[in-house]
Order: sequence, then structure tokens, then C-alpha cells
Amino acid sequence: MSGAAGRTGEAPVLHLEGLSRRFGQVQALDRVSLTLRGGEVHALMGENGAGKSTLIRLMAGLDRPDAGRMALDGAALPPGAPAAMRAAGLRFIHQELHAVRGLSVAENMHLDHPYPRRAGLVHWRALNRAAAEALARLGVTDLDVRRPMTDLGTGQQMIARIAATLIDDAGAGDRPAWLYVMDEPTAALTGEEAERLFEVIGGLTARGAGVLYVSHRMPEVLRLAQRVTVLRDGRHISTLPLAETGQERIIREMTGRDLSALFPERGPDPRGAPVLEARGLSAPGLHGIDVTLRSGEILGVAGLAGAGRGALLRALMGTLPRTGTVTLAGAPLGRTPAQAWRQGLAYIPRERRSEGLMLRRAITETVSLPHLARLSRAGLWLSPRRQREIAERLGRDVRLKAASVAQACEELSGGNQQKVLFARALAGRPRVLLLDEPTRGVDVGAKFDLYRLIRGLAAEGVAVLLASSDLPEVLGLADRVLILHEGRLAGERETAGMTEADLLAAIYGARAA
Amino acid sequence: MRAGLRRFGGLAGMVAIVLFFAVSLPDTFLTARNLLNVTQQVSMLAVVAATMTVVMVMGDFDLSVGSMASLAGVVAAMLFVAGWSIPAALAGALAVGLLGGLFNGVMVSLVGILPFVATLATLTVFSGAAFLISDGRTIFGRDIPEAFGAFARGGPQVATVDDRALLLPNLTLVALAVILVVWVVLEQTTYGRRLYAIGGNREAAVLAGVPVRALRLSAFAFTGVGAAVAGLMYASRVASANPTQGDGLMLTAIAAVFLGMTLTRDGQPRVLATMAGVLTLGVLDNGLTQMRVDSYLREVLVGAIILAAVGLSAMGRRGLRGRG
Amino acid sequence: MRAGLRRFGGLAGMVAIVLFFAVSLPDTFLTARNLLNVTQQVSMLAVVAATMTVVMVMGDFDLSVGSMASLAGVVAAMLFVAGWSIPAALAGALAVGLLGGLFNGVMVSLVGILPFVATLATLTVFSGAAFLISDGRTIFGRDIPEAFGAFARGGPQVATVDDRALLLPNLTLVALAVILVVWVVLEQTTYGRRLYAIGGNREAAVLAGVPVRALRLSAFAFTGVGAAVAGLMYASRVASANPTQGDGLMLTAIAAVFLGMTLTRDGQPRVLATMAGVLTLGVLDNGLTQMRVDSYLREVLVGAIILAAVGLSAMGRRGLRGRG
Amino acid sequence: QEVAVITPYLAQPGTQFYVDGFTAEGEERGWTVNVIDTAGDVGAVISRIEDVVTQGVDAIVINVDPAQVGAGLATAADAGIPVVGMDAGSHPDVAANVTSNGYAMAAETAVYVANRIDGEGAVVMFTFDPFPPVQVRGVIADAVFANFPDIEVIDRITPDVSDGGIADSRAQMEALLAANPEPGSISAVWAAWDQPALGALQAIEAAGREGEGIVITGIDANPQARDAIAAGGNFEASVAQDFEGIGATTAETVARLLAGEELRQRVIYVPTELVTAANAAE
Ligand SMILES: Nc1ncnc2c1ncn2[C@@H]1O[C@H](COP(=O)(O)OP(=O)(O)OP(=O)(O)O)[C@@H](O)[C@H]1O
Ligand SMILES: Nc1ncnc2c1ncn2[C@@H]1O[C@H](COP(=O)(O)OP(=O)(O)OP(=O)(O)O)[C@@H](O)[C@H]1O
Ligand SMILES: [Mg+2]
Ligand SMILES: [Mg+2]
Repeated sequence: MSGAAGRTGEAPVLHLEGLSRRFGQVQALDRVSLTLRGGEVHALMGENGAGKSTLIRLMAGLDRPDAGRMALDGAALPPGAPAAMRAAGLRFIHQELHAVRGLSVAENMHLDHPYPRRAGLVHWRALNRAAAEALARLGVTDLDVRRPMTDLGTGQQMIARIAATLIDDAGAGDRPAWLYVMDEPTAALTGEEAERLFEVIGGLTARGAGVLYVSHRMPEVLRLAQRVTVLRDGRHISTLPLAETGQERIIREMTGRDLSALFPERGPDPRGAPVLEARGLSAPGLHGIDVTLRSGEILGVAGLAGAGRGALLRALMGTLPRTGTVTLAGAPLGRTPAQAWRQGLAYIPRERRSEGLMLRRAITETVSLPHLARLSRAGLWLSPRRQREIAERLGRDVRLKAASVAQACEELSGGNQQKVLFARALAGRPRVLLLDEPTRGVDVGAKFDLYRLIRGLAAEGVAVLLASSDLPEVLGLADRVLILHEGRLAGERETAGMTEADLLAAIYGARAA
Repeated sequence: MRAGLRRFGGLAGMVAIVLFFAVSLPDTFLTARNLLNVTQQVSMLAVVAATMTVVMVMGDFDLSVGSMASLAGVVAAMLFVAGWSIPAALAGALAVGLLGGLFNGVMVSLVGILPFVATLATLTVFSGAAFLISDGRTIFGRDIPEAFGAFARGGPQVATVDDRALLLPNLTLVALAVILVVWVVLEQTTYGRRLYAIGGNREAAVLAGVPVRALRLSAFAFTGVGAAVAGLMYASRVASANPTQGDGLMLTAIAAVFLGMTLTRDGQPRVLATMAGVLTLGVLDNGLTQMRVDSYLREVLVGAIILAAVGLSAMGRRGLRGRG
Repeated sequence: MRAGLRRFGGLAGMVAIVLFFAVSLPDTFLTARNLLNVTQQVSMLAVVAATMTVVMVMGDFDLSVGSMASLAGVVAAMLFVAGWSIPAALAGALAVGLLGGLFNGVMVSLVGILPFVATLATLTVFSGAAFLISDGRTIFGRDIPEAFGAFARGGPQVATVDDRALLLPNLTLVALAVILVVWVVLEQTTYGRRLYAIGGNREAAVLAGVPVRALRLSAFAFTGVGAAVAGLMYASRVASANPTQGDGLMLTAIAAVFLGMTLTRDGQPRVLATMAGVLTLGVLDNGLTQMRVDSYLREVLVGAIILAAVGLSAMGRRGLRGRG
Repeated sequence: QEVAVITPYLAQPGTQFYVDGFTAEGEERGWTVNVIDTAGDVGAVISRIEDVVTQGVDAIVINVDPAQVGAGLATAADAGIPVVGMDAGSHPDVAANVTSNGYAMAAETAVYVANRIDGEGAVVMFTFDPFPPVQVRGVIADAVFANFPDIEVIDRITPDVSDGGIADSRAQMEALLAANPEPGSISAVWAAWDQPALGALQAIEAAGREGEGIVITGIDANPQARDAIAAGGNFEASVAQDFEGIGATTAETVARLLAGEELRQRVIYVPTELVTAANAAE
């Protein structure tokens, strides 16, 4: 079994000493030292771009540090050698979700270690058995591991990747797995799935294994971790036992500023006349939804995974074919994304990298794309200067941290990438803002900026439709919440006075109904 | 800064090639006559490469341009044989280019076939059609109107050098016109910007309201017409048409676009950079021939130079992104 | 289920083609002799396509296989001329294939050039080298050892039909051996599964610590050797070598892989599917020729059939994903 | 003095021989001979003519149809550089064309076939119309066979010539044999050059039908064809062009032009010879 290290009584210790890594102008890590032990959950916190993932890539041997060393129980580990790190008992779940198209679940679970073999050839039965057993440890027994990974939903894919680290495959002479490094594992999980992960983490530490846990979700960290390390701008700020640290202190150390609350203050109720009205809206995955959205209103959309939150936004944008009537300020809403943007809808998609940004292109290009016709002379001749000015102004409005608007989006941290998409949405002075998981993977500081931005827009009369699986976010921001279940409207509530437990009950109640 | 170095590295390489020939062939290389000649020699390639740039901007390819060029030439020639006037026959050939390009566009953007496969198949279809129409023959001699062949030989006179008229070749002028059109469309219009957006992230472009299907379709039509123009230029130059004569243009045009991409920020295709690539290839052929380099060795050298240019650029780019 | 329909649609199409010829050519098509002949005719294509599958599995291409095949044939022939024994000359030619493939691999995976560009450039280099080595000539006749040409004509006798020996052609056996090796490597070893992982999601493979560079490099080497084998088979079949004889293999091999991809779940390249593609192309050529379809029309038909197969598959696949 | 030989067809054996003949004769006369191969691209022939005109050679030799490279010929004429065709074609800007008589060669083998099968039977033709000199041969053979009422041309095949034509011709012949399984259903194969004839021979032997007396003829008599003819199998005849003679005669013609001579005869034929088992070994 993996995680057997505790048996000797002495928990293994991994020392990271003075690790530095620079990318061009960015000092992503600056002499960071850290000690990780078996038997505890060690949280790693920091704003977007603080260097968390960079540190993890160094630990995994995927990248070499410019300076510094790593040692396990005093013995130095070679840099840039993924196999050696595996042999040292380290297991990784990296940040971005990576399913390999065309390979089965079981094969995806064996990506980072050799397949079981018989006579030199792949032993398929053993492969599938190992994968199924690992999944069973997470309580998943009804999943056919021979299915293609890409057939699964995001949550299930994440479960499979977590399970993959539990496969017992230490080779001869290797140290059994004892340190599990998880970079935002719950970002794509539902509450239920996350619970199961937490149970597994509990089991691992009980057996003497250690976990390095990265998350932007404060409640999870407070609940799971024994110690917490904060990075800021690539530098180590502090490592403290969690018992001695409160949420405020962590946030202060992460951001370097005091954020007294997670959400900006509510002003007077800004809700005005109806702007967007949908009657009997149906689309693939949606059945007969009626929605009224008022100007200045923030309307949350909640539900279990696959309930149709994303589909609702996509149907409004016209990227899913829809039936039923939808009017915007009394006029029928167009059926293509181009018409929707033109009429004053703005959309921030769920997967910013694949659905929103042109990663290799300048920030300006992403920002101006939906508004090209408006930003050009006669709708045809480009005006690069005007596009640049708009991008610069909006960049300031959303507090974008970038060298210039000519910088490529891929060089920005996740939170700043999300801000680029907000800038893009604002460039058209929208009447209705459609947000799909707008703060996924965004740090608390940037989240606060975004929340304030959303509030500010609402105060100016913009109607906001906010689809999110982050319940505190829905409750903290929205005036009203729609509850979806299997593509149908299962409830509609004012959020005033509602608690997280109420909302959860409503979501699950919808399922029971 | 490093990006700048890389790009200037590429440009410097091209300048170095020109200087090398200028020094090695002091009397003949850097003469107006020779340089004009080079522009004429590469004019057909320039047209194909420029319009190929239009689809490559979206991250697509069109492998059928060569056989479309052959087909267009053969169509014009057969229309001449059928007694059509020159303008009518040219219009007919261009219409074939447009239809072929639209067909490619439909296959790629509506049916959803990968451009590589779709245009590989239409390459075969167009080539077969060229053979069918011409019955596999070279159409030449009396069948081709005098004026058609004369066009490629003519051009406005710009000077008299050594008692011989120095012409600005008509083919060069045609190529310049096509390049200008492509440049304006790609760099100065929202249409072009949207094509670049498709290349940047197709999914994001769809969600941002870019009519991706219509644009891809039209871009392939553009490339089809460009290939037909080049085919007509070729037919005029050789005053004849045969069903394989344009085939060699395709790979060379793609090579020119890639060579040009080493010069641009971010390694995107841009039409002026493509032209630098085309001229480099043309100058290499011209200079190495004049230096009596064996034609086979010339081929090896051209391949090696492309590899060196693209390789240096790739390494520079990678250095920029870190050692990842 | 729909995916199943789509795949069976593809297979059904191939079966329909065979049935069509079987009915149209009742006496000659479905005979052991003719079918064995088809396997022999496609054997070189099969080898190139099988090893091309190895790089296409990673989402890469190798455009240089055709000129590598030509080069390998020429190298062997020149070594024969230089008096080398048959095994020594064959080893020499295979070594050239290995080196060329490694060179491609280095350019793609270490230098970081797009496979399309890198192998386009090496296509030119290899082809130039083949011309240089052979001085542009066809090497044949007394220069080629009798036994070398005889190999392609021979094979174990499997039966006697109409008083004439029915041979299982040696070339078919070589192709079967190559296919078997590729199948085992791709489908039954960790190595092959890693190649699929690279093709399925390169970034995921990198994060999982898969040695992407080393694997890509080796895969290109594999394809280079495959191309050399095919080149030698070709040279044996025509008992001669010239510097362009393998060039046509490249596009056809890629077409065969794509045709095969219409048969697989998820549209991945798989070697057995590739072989179905190869056989389809071979059967089309054989059957249409027997039906005396004009060779130009045959070309058009083959292109159209590829388009239809891939197009139907693409539409099926898209239907599956919704109208997105 | 420097002479440039520009050809798109160097990979073809015939071209090789006359380029050799030319080079040998030229070097004997002390010339620098620069051979430029454009690998099938006729347009590039114009470009290379322009380049060597710029470079300033003394004479240019081409072996493509001059009508197709008129732009280049005009450039050369403009610069006063003589151009001589080597198995090319006639054109006002080509001082002379040295070649074999293609009409006569095709007539010779077509008539050979007709006589050998006693004027009756099914004939398969391999032709290649895109290449004018070969196209001429097909026309003559068509006329000869049309003149025999009992000869039926059952297929007129244009093989894929990217490899010279052996492999595809063989595949096509195999298909035809399969389609015509009865002995005697194919009487002869007439090929406009040797490679298809060799491909057809391989197909017939591989099908085990060499005993049916199918007569094969080619044109060019390349060494592989000579071997096959000498072996006494189905491949019975071909016509030898005197390639080296063409090359040498072209060189002589160039020399006469360089010496300032005015040429009266602008097409110069070099004699050919029918090759059969009787004289193939020579
Ligand atoms: N390959 C790279 N090239 C250039 N810059 C990089 C690269 N990888 C990371 N960076 C930069 O290094 C810094 C640290 O990035 P890292 O991904 O480690 O942040 P993080 O703490 O994981 O942030 P997040 O919470 O958004 O995941 C950022 O400024 C980022 O832009
Ligand atoms: N293009 C499509 N074709 C057919 N069905 C679709 C399509 N897109 C979405 N659906 C269906 O709609 C339902 C919900 O869609 P999706 O998986 O996008 O979840 P979602 O709407 O984002 O849900 P949530 O945001 O609540 O997790 C699913 O059952 C899915 O099968
Ligand atoms: Mg990170
Ligand atoms: Mg993050």
C-alpha cells in the first residue's frame, strides 16, 4: 500500500532550499525554502502568479530551478528528472485539467508511470484492474475504466486523476508514495465530490502520508490544513501552524493589504425595470425556462453539475440553438453570438484559456475582438490606435497587471487573464453581462476586485447573470438566485437572509423533488 | 528585445544572402535587369504564397493550390481552343478557381473536414479534372492566342540599358496588385483581423461573435482564385498549358509562408513577411544558378537554408518562453 | 451508438466498394491471384503508411517519406554499383533512412520546428541528395544485382491455379511484417501508448513526465526507416532506382492514414485502420483499371471517394457533438 | 566558352545519354558545360534561361518544346545568345533542333506489331500525350492500327510517369490481364517508350502468361529494354535512338553557330535503328 511511510515512526522529510526560477522579466520564484513532512496537510497559498504552480513544477522535475536544491531525508534529489521524483515517493495533481483524448480512463490514470506488462507487452487486464481499485478507494465503483476519459464530466475526470495518484506502483527500490501534491484539485469539483476528496486526504495523512495542498478556497484550507505557507510575488512570506493563523492574517499576507471582508458592501437595491425576458427557453440540455432579468440586478444561477447553468448562458448568447422567445429591452434577441454582442450582451465563458483568450496574441486583440465593427471606420477599416486606447483604459478599470496591452495573454497569471476577459466584456458597454464561473482559479485579492467591478456595473444599471458553483459567491453577490435541475427551472429565491445551508438544501431539494 | 533580435536575425540572414551574391557576382547580380527578372520569376509563386497566407492566418492549409493552378491554365487553354475571347476565357478560368476554392471552403468549414485532408483530396480531384479536360495533352502553339503569351513577355518600359529596353514585367505588376489586395484585406480590415482571430483561438472567436464558418469558407475561395490567377500567369509565361505545370507551386508556397513567419512577431503569417520568403527563395535560385552551382546541390542548399532560418527562429522563440 | 453507426458506415463503404467490383468483374476481381496482386501493388504504400501512422499518432506529419524512399533506393543502387554485397547495400540504405529520420526528429523535437516545415525542408534536402548521389540518373540494368530484382518477383508458392503457380509475393510478406511490428509497438507497448498520449494532449503528457522529446525523436526515426524500407521494396520491384521514384508515396500515405481515421473511435490514427485505407485505395485503382475507367477519371473518383468517406465521418462526428 | 544545358527531364534515361554525348563532345572542344535540371518544371526553364543570359553564357541548349519557353528564348535572342534544341522542337528563336524522327520510330514499331500478329488481334497501347514528342508517336501508332480492320485497340493507357512509368504500367497491365483471363485475348502491347513495355512484360511474366505469345514493343531501346529483348521473351522490339549521337551532333551545331556559320537546315535528324533479338546484344 502507498503511504506506508509512517510505519518506521520517522516521517519522511522533504527540504526545498532556496529555489529560484526566472521567466524573462518575471522572477516567478525567489529563494523559496520549505519543509514538507509526512502525516500533515500543508497548504500553499498565494495570489495568482505568486509562484505556487512554478514551485510544484520544480518539485515534479518538470522544470529546473535557476538556483536552490531539494533533498529527501538529507539526500539530494536531482533537478529536472520526473522519474527520480516519482521514485522518491512524490505524486502530483497539476493545476490545469488534462484529459488525454483517445485514451481510456485507465490509460489516463497510468500517464505518469509504466503500464503493467506481461512478456514485455501491455497487460491490459492488470491495467484496468489497478485503475478500478484506485477508483474504488475514492468510493467510485460504477465507472467503467475502459471508457474514453473525454466522455466523463470535468468532475469525474478530476476524480480519476486524483485516483491515479493512489495507484500502487512503486518499483523495486523506490520509496512508496508518501507526498501528494495537489494544485487546486477542487476547482472543478462539486461539493459532494470535494467531500469525498477530503475523506481520502484524511485517510492518507492518517497513514502517515503528507499533502501539499494549493487552493484559493479559504474554507477548505481552514478545514484541512495543519500548516500554511504563503507566497507573494515569488517570495516566501510565512509558514505557520494554521491554529495560530486566522483567515484575515492569511489574506493579509497573501495580498499585502487588509481585506476586511471577502465581498464588497452592498449598496441600496439597484434593481430597475426588466431588461432581458425569456419565455419557454429550450435548448440542448434546457427545457422551458422562464427568466426575467432586471436592470441593475445580479441574478445567480445555481445547480448541480450538468444542471444546465452553462447551457442557459450559451443559449442566450446563441452558441446553442434555442427555441422559445427571448427579448432584450422589448426587442427580440438575435440568435447568433455576433447579434447578441451587438445588442448589448457580453459573455465571459467558463474556460478562459480555451474559450476566451487568444493566448499567444496581444491583450488588445482579445479585448477588441467582439467589438471590431464598432471600433473600426465604416465597420471595415481597422483603427489600431483606437483599439489600443480602449484596451488601455479598460485595463486600468479592471486593475489589470500587465507590462503593456501588447503583452501576450499567455504570459499573464490566471486572475489577470480573467480580468482581460472582463475588460473585453466592458468594451461594448453591455446591458447584460453573462458570467460563467467568473472567479474559478482566481485568488482572493483579484476576486475582490472582480466582485467590486460586478457590483459597480450593477449599480450603473447593467443586468448580470451569474452562473457559479461557488455558493458563498452566489450568496454574497446575487440579489436573487435561480435553481436549475436537469435543465429545468426548479426554484427562484431572493438571497437576502439566505444561508449557504439554505441554498444547498434548495439545490439538493430540487434533486429530491 | 530578444524577440527583436530573433526577427532581425532572420532579416539579417536574408540580407546576408543578397550581399553574398552581390559580392560573388559583382557585374550581374545587383543590376536592375536581373532584379526585375527575379521579381518576374517569382511572380507566380508570390501570388500563390500571398493567397496561401490568407488561409494560413487561420491556421489552415490549402494543398490544392498547385493543381488548381494547373487546372485554371488548362481551362483557359481549352476555352481558347473552343474559340472564346481572351477575357472570356480568363473569366472562365477564374470562375473555376472561385468554384474550386468555394468547394474547399464548404468541405472545410461546413462539412468539417480537416483542411489538410480536404485539400489533399481536392488536389487529386482538380488534378484529375485538369487531365480529363486537356485529355492529358499540353495545349500550345496555334491554340494559344498570340496576345496571351505576349502578355507575360511584355510590360511597360522603364529604361534603356545597354541599348536594350528594360521592362517592368507585366507578371510582376500582376503579382504586386495581388499582394497589395491581400495586404489591405489582411492588415487593414476587420475581415482580416477576424481571420487572425480564428487562427488565435477558433473557439474563442466563435464565442466572440466571429462568423467563423462564413469567414473560413470565403478565405478558401480567396485562395482558390489566387491559385487560378497564378495558373493563368504560368500559362501565359510558357504560352501553353499542361495538366501538371502548376503542381510544384504548392509546397514552395507553403515553404515561403513558413520562412516569412520566422520574421514576424509571434510567428504569425503576414503577407509582407511571406513576400520576403518568396524573394529569398527566388534570389537563392537566381544567384546559385548564376554561380553555376549544380542544380541538385542548389536544392539541398535551399532546404538547408530554410531549416536553418526556421530552426534559429524556433530556438529564439523557445528561449523567450523559458526553458519549458 | 451513433459513433458506432458512423464507424460502421465507413467500413460499410469499403465493403460496398469491394462488392461493387466483385459484381462488376465477376470472373476476375475476387480471384486469389488478383487479390494477392493487389496486396503486392500496395505493399510499398502500406509500409510507408504504417510507419507514417507512428508519427501521425502524435499529431505530427512526415512529408519527407517520399523523397526518403527515393533516396534509399538510389543509395542502395549506388552501393551496388560500388560493388557492395546485397545485404551490405541494404544495410547502408536503411542506415540512411535511420539517420534521415533521426535528423527529422532532432529538428522537430529538439530544435522545435513544426513537423510540417521541418519535413518539408528535409523533403527538399533528401530529394536533392538523391539527385546528387545518382547524378539525376536512373540506375538499372546490369548495375542492379539479379537477385535484388528477383526478390520482388518471387515469393513462396501457395497453390497452383490453372496450371500456374500462385505465389504469396515476398513484398506482401515484408509489408505484413512491418505492419505487425508497428501494430505491436503502437497498441501493445507502453512506448506506443505514450505516443498516443502525446497526440491526445501534449501538455498533459509533459506534465505527467512523459519524455516527449525523446519519444518524438524516436518516432521520426521509425518513420525514416519505414520510408527507406519502402524505397528498397520499390527499387526491387522495378529493378532500378531513380531519384524521384518514391516521391508519390507521401501524399498517398497521408491520405490512407486519414481514410483509416474515419474508421476509428475518436478519429485517431490506428495502424489497422490505416491498412484498411491502403487497401481501399489499392482496390479502387485495381478495380477501376479493370473496368477500363479512364485513368484521369479514376483520379477524380479516388479524390471524390476520399472526400465522401472523410466528409460523412466528419459530419457524423459533429452530429455527435451537437451543432457547436 | 561556356554553354548551358537546361532541361526539365534529366531523370529520364534518354535525356541522360544525350546530355552525356553533348558534354563529352563539348568538353573535347574545351567548353565549360553547365547542366541545369529543373526537375520537371517547365516554367523554371524560362527562369534559368534568364539567369544564364544574365550570367552571360555563349550558347544555350534546351530540350523542352520551345513554344513553352518563348519568354526565355526572347530574352536570349535579345541578348544575342544562340539557342539550340536537343530533341526539342522548332521555333524562330531556336537556331536549330537536333532530334530523331519520332514519326518514323513509331511507324516502325507499330508496323512491327501489326505484322507479327498478322494484322489481327487485341492491342494494348501505352501512350503519354502530355509530352509532345511522345504524343506524336501515339498518333502514328493510332493511324497504323486503324489501317488494319482486324486489329482492335482494347485500351489506350496513360501510366503515371512520376517514376518513369514501370511500376504503374505494371499495375495497370496486371489489372488488364486479370480482366482478360483467356489466353489469346491480348495479342500485343505497343508502348510509346520502353518503361511501360518493361512494366507490361513484368506483369505478363508475373501472371505466368508469357507463353501466350503476347508481342511487346517499346521505343528508345534503353539498356534494360535491350536486355529484355536479348533474352528472347515477349518484349520483341524497340527502336534505338542514337542519343549520344544527338548530343554530339548538337555540340557540333553549337560549334558551327559559335564559329559564326549561318544554318540553313533548322531540323537535323540523327538516324535510328530497330532493335530486335538479332541485334540487341550489340
Ligand atoms: N513558462 C512560463 N513563461 C513565462 N512566465 C511564466 C511561465 N510560467 C509561469 N510564469 C510566470 O511566473 C509567475 C508565477 O506563475 P505560477 O503559475 O507559478 O503562479 P500561481 O501561483 O500558480 O498562480 P495561480 O494561482 O494563478 O495558479 C507568473 O507571473 C507567471 O506569469
Ligand atoms: N451541444 C450540445 N448538444 C447536446 N446536448 C448538449 C449540448 N451542450 C450541452 N448539452 C446538454 O446540456 C446539459 C447541460 O450542459 P453542460 O454539460 O454544458 O452543463 P452546464 O450547462 O454547463 O451545466 P452546469 O453549468 O450546471 O454544470 C447536459 O446534459 C448536456 O448533455
Ligand atoms: Mg497555479
Ligand atoms: Mg489558479
